[in-house]
Amino acid sequence: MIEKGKIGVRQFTVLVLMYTLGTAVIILPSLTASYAHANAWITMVIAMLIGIGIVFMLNCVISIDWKKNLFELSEHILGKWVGKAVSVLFLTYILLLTATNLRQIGEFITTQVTVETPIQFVMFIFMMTSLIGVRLGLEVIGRTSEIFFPYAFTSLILLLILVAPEADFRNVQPVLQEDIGGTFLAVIPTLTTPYLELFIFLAIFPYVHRFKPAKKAFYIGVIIGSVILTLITLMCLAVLGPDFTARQIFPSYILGKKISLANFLERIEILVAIAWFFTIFFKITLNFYVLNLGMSHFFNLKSTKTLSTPLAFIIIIMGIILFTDIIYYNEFVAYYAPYYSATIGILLPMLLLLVGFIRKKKKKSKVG
Amino acid sequence: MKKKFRDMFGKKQQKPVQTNNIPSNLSSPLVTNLDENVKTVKSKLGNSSDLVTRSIKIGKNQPVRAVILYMDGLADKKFIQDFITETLMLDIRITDLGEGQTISQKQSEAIETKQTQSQGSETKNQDETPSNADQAKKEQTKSDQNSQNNTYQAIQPASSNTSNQKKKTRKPIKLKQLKHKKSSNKQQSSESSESTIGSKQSNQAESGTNEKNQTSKQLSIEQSSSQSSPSTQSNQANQANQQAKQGDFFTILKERSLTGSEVDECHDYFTLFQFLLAGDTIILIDGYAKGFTIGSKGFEKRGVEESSSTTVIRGPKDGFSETLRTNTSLIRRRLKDPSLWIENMVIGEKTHTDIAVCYMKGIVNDDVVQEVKKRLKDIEIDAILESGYIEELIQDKTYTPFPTINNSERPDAVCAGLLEGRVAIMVDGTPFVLLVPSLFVDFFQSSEDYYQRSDIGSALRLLRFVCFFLALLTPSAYIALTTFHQEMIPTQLLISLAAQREGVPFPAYVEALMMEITFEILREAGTRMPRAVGNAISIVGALVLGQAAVEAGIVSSAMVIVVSLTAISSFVFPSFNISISVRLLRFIFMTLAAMFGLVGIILGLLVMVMHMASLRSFGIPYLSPMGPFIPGDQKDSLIRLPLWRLRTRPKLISQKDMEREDTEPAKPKQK
Amino acid sequence: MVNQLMQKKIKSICVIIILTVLLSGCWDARELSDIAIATALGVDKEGDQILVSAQILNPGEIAGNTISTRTAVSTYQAKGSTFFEAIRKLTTIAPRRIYLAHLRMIILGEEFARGGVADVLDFISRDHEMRTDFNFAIARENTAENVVQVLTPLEKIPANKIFGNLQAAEESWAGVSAVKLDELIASMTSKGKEASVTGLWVIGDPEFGTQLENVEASLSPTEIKTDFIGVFKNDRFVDWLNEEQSKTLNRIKNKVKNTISWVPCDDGGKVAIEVFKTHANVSGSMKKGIPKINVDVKSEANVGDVACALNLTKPKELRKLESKFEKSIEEEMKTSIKKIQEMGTDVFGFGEVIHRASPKEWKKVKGQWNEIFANELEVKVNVKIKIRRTGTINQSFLKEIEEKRKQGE
Amino acid sequence: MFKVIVVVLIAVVVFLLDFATVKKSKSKKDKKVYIAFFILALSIVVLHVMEVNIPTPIEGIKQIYQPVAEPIRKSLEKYL
Repeated sequence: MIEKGKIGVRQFTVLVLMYTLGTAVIILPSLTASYAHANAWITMVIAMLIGIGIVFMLNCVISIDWKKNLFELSEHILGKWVGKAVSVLFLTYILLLTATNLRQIGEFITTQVTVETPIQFVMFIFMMTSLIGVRLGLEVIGRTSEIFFPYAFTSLILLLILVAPEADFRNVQPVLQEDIGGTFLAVIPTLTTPYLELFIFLAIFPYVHRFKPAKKAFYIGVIIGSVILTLITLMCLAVLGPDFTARQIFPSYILGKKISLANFLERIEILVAIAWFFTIFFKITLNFYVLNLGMSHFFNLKSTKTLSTPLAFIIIIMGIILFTDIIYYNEFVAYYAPYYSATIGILLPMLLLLVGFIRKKKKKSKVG
Repeated sequence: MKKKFRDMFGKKQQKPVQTNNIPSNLSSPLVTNLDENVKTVKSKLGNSSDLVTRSIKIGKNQPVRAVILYMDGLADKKFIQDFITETLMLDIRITDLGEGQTISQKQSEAIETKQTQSQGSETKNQDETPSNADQAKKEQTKSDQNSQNNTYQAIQPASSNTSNQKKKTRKPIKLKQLKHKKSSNKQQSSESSESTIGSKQSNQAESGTNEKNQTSKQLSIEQSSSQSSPSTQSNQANQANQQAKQGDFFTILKERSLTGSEVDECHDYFTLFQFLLAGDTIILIDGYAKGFTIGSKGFEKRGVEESSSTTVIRGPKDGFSETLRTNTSLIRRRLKDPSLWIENMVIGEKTHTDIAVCYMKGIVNDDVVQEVKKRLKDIEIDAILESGYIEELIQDKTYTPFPTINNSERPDAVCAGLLEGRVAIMVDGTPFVLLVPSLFVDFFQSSEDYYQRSDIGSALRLLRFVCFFLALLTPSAYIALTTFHQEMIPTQLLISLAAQREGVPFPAYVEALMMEITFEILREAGTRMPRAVGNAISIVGALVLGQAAVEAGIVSSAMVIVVSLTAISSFVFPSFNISISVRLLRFIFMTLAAMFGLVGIILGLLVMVMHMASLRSFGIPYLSPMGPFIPGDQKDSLIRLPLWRLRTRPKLISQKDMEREDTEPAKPKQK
Repeated sequence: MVNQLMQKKIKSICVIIILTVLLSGCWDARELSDIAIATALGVDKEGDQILVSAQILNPGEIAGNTISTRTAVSTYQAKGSTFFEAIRKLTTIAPRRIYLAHLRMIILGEEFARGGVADVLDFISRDHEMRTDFNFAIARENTAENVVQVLTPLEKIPANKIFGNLQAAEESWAGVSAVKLDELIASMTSKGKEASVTGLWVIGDPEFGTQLENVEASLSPTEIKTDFIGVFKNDRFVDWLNEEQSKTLNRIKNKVKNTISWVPCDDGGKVAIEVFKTHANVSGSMKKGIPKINVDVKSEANVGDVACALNLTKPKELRKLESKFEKSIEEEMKTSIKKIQEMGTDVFGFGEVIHRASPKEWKKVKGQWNEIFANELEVKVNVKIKIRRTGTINQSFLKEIEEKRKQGE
Repeated sequence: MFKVIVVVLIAVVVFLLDFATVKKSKSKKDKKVYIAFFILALSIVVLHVMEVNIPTPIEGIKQIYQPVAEPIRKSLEKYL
């Protein structure tokens, strides 16, 4: 095995949770609200249920042989050449995904926090931090996520609690009376962001200390993450109103602006944004790590760190050239990304599962 | 360039060759001739003035000549007087030495016969001052023939000359010796006429005992033979004979008359010097190629005083001192358990520093002990002057701002560490005891946390963690907020900040940097300067730099508050190491804040935590029990739960004998 | 060995180079002494162009140690064809960059508001420096620039004065309403609701208000007063509500925290109560195309001010008083609602109530809601008042005084 | 052009720093793949700096999924 470090089940849960929240927390409320309007939170709930199904499927895939990571698994199940080809598909997707995530955080920072800083620069320093993380290895990423998790989690919960007095639930009424089609259709783009990307955890599974609790942890992380996502969407709708939410590019940041406790605890939206930095940072780092892992499997390299530096630079440039502007990006995320993600995040794992299942049966019948 | 580097490395490789010479030279065994032994010892010490040689006679009828050697200042004079000199010179006369005496008689007779041949020249030698160059040459040739210890002999003539030459020859290096042979001979011949007078004078002062020897020799002719230097014939012939009897004489002396408790024998100069220079007393007896070492360490030392670096309000006030034994005793006094094991080591080719590795057998993780010992053994250095040397040589990672080894001046803290399964490394000559493995949280724990009630202890501990972030981030947060995120500052505060900054000519970063550096200078000056002028610094710091700078409009008053807050916060930590790291990192964070505002600070924090997470202290992840999160160990990390809740020892540090106690919380009896 | 040492040297050099490169990377840094903190913006129309008046703080004057004769705020003005352009043009006059994150008030000139405010709102919600915690107000019968320029006593920052004023008046008077950005946009875009914004009056000579003498007098000749509520139709200002109408509006919107109302006694004189804990429950229904709205107002009150002979020792008397108030408030609300209905703008958000109650029927009427609101909507008002306490005394001493006076006569 | 030179210079420095870690693995393959990727990354960066329009892979993905995406897009846009 290339990776020698091991992470604990708790760390795995935290990583899954952070990954689920990741970029979703800043883009999803707006995306769902623009189609589902007041019912956006219902869309989130539906997406969560489907997401749990996806997690179940992924757990089945990894159960074929949990000591092998995604790339080893695909070569093991599909044979060397087909497996490699599938690995390439996975790797391209992860490369684009990492670049997109990097672009998202860059876009977020340059529209809300530091407006005059060039986005390349923001992406550069973010990627460098990520690079350091990947260089230090999975163990360190796991531990660091554990350290920052309490901050990220409590600040999100605090956000939900502190804006609660401002919430007006008449904004989300009438429940499921209008835009029903939109509510259900919006599930498609909603699924993309956290749920169809979850397959990358198939590459992390073998490095978790114990397997069975890890499977459970996968569920727990995704469920907690989606519940928080749903609650934040609901709060955005209730506090800002569906139209306002849909109109904002980063509504959950605006939600942070609404915090006001006793005329003292205000203007702290950046502290909330920092919680998202952390989740997005771990998402990028994890994606980048898996990318490195997959690359070194693909080329049979000795170390995951070998390609990290060139890949980091490729990702930065990719992040810049992938989308010309934010409208283009929004269009892609809403209308095209779901199907691409579904191909990689559902179809390919399904393929692995099916072929693996058939092979197992064959083996059994042969033995029998 | 390249050549230069190579030269550097080349030199480095040569070094051990040079140093290797000394021990090989020192390891030569003692000889039977007392005077020669004494002479060698003296010459090797370069006739250092703190070496005291007292020659005495033991025995009633046929006294044996002996010399007591000790280092003045290192050894306990009273002890030597009462228990060595007195017993040997007075008490032994009334003791029946019995067998031993007869043996010594026999032996000395045997020696006498052989000795007569060379007596002519040897008697002159008793003056310890070769009066002319010819004699020195003679001896040299003799010694050249003597294969047993040529180096020692080679030194002898030189050392017995002027002090100038002694210096040269004190480094007993073979190569040098050969080179200098000719020149030294020349010098000898040229100086011979003068030296007779000079050396005589000096010797009279130096060894009054020798004169006594001479008179005593006349009284007992038989004994005189044993004073003579060894000749080839006598040595060879007597070797077996002597050794058979010596042992007995030695045991009698050891068992009956040497009342010191630490009595050992030494056979070569190496061990002799080791004991001698550690403050022990050496007794060399004429006719034996070995000597006694008697533990008489009694050098001046600081008493057990209150530790100055870590103070507590409640808790024991004793602190470690510079003496290793005192320190071990302080620990032993607290942990009266046989499982407290103390292993000694000597590190430092020049300092021969005693190092004690302490641990609780059965609690400690044996792998850690093995690792500690291995790392200690791998140290090859000439000097260990403080435990900081050891710390730097055995720590896991050099280039990190964070300390991975804790130190303490407090025995109670060290005992607590031992009981948690840590290994303590004590170094002679410093009151700072190292504790490994040490985790990040350990640097925030004061022993007083456990002496105060748990809720208060917890609150104080939390306060320290808060202070860590305050000390680390206050200036950078100030910079970030005032130059990047003004929207985060409440309007009223922003207005007053802006009002203060009107007219300040520097950007906030430069302002902060200036003030922080000024403060660091103040602090450094405060620690380095003599105590007496301490007040002056505080006046200068507070008034001149603080108030005046604000009034002059060079810095804003908010910045002074920020810097003071930072400064106060950095004094909170019970351990000094972490406060140094914070001081250092603060500047990095300030720079990051000036570049990217809060985003920079956050990324900096991420990198810092990732770096910390990658650290290990003797195999234990540095950030545990937070990352990896160990629920069971949370009871004593950020907060301290009541003692009855601290049932188990920290998980990763000790993995054996986890149970600590089983006390139930005290509850009033219900009627 | 040599290589490693070389590499270390190279590494350290590189770190230094990278650091210096990065140090230049403070694009967004702006020192506190480089920004001009704007606390209020006034928006007016001048021909085709938009005139922006920004109230800029002078921090040294507000928080500094030395007192000078300069004003605490100064106003800068710039014109532009769009709001954004005008704001950017401010920098041509202002010595520093205008910083908008600490904005307290945006004041719209009445003229300007009548012409529609949508484009201004768009910029405000688009700009990253803008927050959402400032209030909107309309300069009543005046231009915003005049309001922005008035200096106020006690509170050195006029915008803060207005902001605080609004907050206080909303809490204990109920005739005004502090409207924030998201609420304003939400009610402007909603099909079943119209926006309403508080008015600002300049009492006295606006010209004199700009001078420092204005704040030097004990009773400032020129003052800013917040009163009345302006109603919008879409993004255009339509009309002013009077005091009762404003109160009614706030009652229905559940914005009343504390207010007073009075009724005449039977034997002349007045009695006033302090109303607190008002809760209005608005329910609606749509049957056969006819929308119906029920407003249930429940209030608790204390007797605040008795200026007539009233026997407050008897519970019966208190109940009588309650029903008297209920009737009076009900009447007041009904007439107010009628008047507002006549204006044809649904500032109450009754449309949304209907929407929530019967979404399917709503779809049919959504298009012409304002007409339906004006003509067909039936509004029932039901007020319940519970008087809890009579203050620190029970019986008024007015009776005794009255008797004494009579004796004297 | 100046920008390109700066980028290449930085790349050389990064290479010198980074290649040491690759060297440690003592695998020829690692080195080869590393160098290949490094050149790839460098060329992309240089192209970007020279403001050459690099076609985005997103267009390709859009083309591939056009038949699936378009009808759903239309029905989604109804709800905007």
